[in-house]
Amino acid sequence: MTIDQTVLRKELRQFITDSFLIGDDQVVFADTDSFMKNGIIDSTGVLELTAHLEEKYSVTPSDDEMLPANLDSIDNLVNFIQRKLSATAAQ
Amino acid sequence: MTIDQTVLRKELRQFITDSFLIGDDQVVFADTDSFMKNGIIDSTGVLELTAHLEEKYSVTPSDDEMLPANLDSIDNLVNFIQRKLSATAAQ
Amino acid sequence: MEFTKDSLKIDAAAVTEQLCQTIRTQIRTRLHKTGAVVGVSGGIDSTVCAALCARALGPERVVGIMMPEKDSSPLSEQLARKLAAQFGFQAIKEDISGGLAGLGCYERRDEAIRSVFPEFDPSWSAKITIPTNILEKDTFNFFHLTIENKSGESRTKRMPLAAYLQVVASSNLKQRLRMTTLYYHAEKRNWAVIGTGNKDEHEQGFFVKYGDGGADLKPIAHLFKIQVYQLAEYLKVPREIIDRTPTTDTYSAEVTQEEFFFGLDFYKMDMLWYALEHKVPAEKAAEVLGLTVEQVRHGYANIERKVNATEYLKLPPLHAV
Amino acid sequence: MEFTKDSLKIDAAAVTEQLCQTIRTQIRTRLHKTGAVVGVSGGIDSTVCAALCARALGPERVVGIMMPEKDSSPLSEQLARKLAAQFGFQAIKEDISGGLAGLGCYERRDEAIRSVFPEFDPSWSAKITIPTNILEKDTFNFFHLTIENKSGESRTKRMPLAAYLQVVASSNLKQRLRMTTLYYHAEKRNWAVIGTGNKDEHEQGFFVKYGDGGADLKPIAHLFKIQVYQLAEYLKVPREIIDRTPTTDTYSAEVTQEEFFFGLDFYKMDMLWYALEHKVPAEKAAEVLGLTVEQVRHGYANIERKVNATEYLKLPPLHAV
Repeated sequence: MTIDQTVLRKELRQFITDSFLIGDDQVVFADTDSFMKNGIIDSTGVLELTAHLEEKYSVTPSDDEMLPANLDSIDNLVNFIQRKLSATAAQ
Repeated sequence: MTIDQTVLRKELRQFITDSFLIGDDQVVFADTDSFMKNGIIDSTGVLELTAHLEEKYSVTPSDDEMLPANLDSIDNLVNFIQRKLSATAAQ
Repeated sequence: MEFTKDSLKIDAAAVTEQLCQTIRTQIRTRLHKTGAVVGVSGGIDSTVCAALCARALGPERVVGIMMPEKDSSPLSEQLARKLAAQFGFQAIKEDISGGLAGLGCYERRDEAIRSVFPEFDPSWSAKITIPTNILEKDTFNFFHLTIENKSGESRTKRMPLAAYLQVVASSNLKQRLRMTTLYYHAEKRNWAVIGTGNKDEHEQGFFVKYGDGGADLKPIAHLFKIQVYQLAEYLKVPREIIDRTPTTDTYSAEVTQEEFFFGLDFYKMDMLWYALEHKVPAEKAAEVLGLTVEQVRHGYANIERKVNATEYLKLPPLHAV
Repeated sequence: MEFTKDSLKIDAAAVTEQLCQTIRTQIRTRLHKTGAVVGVSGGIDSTVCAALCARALGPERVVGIMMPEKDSSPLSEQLARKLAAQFGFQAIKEDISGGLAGLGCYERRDEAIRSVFPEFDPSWSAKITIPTNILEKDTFNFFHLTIENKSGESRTKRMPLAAYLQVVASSNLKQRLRMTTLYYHAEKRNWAVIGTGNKDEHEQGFFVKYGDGGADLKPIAHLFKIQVYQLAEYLKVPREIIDRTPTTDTYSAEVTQEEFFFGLDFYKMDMLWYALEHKVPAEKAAEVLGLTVEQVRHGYANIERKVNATEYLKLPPLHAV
């Protein structure tokens, strides 16, 4: 399974807006912005986010993958999800 | 029953110091100073004070006597207690 | 601005919109939560808070918790359910009697009551009241205990300090267990707990520290009680809730908030307080409110004393440096 | 001042005298109370707080409350009684299991545990742990649930969010019922409640809002854990308390505070934190602590992230204006 990057980016942004910004799409953040540093998600929010990845994309970060480099911005998420999905597809 | 004014004044001051100032006799307040306004006693403290008057001097303020003019300084207390005690003695 | 009978009138529509915006922003940006848990008692304050949250966040992000215990009026639950149905949020019932019994609430309270009235047993109900003649004289607060039996007989005595403190300490277990129950539901969902106190309760100290005083946000803590009623009318909450006399919902005998804490009806108290805050001369306030100047002065003194006495309740934990 | 292995050494005698003076003044002048209620768990923090209060106020103005529940270690009560005997204050035992059962604490927690391990029943004990390799990489916190049976068999899984939130929400009932119990004893006497958290717990957010976080004063909230140990030595508290490994005293399986929250031993954490606060370059801290520069950087990042995440826990209730 692969997902178009543009679609993925849009879906993730929508999820962040709905779940953490209570639907307020006036809040501006770039695809490279850290969720944590910009106060969009806190540490419990990271767990909500990984639960969503599991449910929606069947992507489960291993313990070793619970890193800001994988999860803490739209860009990091897109790269991480695509990497995980192509690894699954390659098996 | 009557009590010497000087003794009464001293006893009351000692009770205030022990009970509300936790024994700290460095705190300075005049015989005319309001306990409430000087932060020495709060509204629950007033009830502790009336319980003490009852126990030590058998003086019970009636509902109508629960007034700052009777209870809210050393001077007011001395006058109130002496008035109550002589009223009892006169009966 | 001149002090008139209408000084506490608000533009309820504008206030509602501004409050909804604030609730959204605070929950999201300050608290990082995604919904709201409100204790719904069937009283006017919790009703307005729940209605505001449902409007601000959408009813699917709000849950109302009904927390009766054995001394509660059954009417509270009926009204809370009606409210939830009207505004579309989920209502959950958590009976806290078991928790209270486990902590010895009823036993400890009854022990203190029996120290005053040895004949007291569970067939009697009980309440605490304060003097309500506060406009007539500058009196300290003191407390009467009244017990009533089913045939309507009642007995009243002034409470000795130890009995008073133990009855209050026992009753405060109720507010703290309610806070505890609200946080259970909030933490389970990663939502925020709403405190439902109004300005009267908050600033005069009519709340329990870390009980109903313990919450994440308090949307109406700046509004006078009579302003909360105006929001209730605008939000079209059930009429029976608006018409109900505010009680403490804590004592087995029904006791109004006027008898238990404020000592004055809400309209007079709020207007006097507003006048005091805005430094309205006693003569002017007396004229507008139909009181004597002396009555206004006693009212001012009583409110000032209560406001000054609340510091302890609002202090954050003190640190040693 | 240069950063050395001794940077957190204090003059325990001087600190003790200053703390006693502060406790007296705060209780009297700020809080208008006349004594102190301390929850005594047999842990180092509550022990030092109780000893300080007994010294500051006299033991007759201090009461220590032991609050075991069915998951507590019996050792806690023994140590608390020994402490009370040594310092001369009254110790009162309040078992909170009944209150917890009444609020459904154990049931709600076990329901969440069974959603992860369907085989879980009361013959197993359970605990939650976090990664303890925080010096090795810059990882987010996530949580493992471990269950153990009496034959020593254990099973571990990473917790789904819903299960994690419900276990924590259920366990937090314990801290809130302890706060509630302390206030019962304080309000009955018109005394103050002492919060026993140290700087590590307070500033990294290892406390429950309106649970152990709810108190009138917190005498050691500015002291690093390893400084609290120095006070304990000076105050000559029972040796077994000093030597005991700090646990959460919340989960049925014993879990150290290192495993559950801090992820690092106290000496390294406190020293790293002090270094971070004093802007000690990572190279210098690495040299003093015998760590690599990379490890120091990961430690700094972890502490900073925790400190930043605590705002919610410490916020007073937000108002709308």
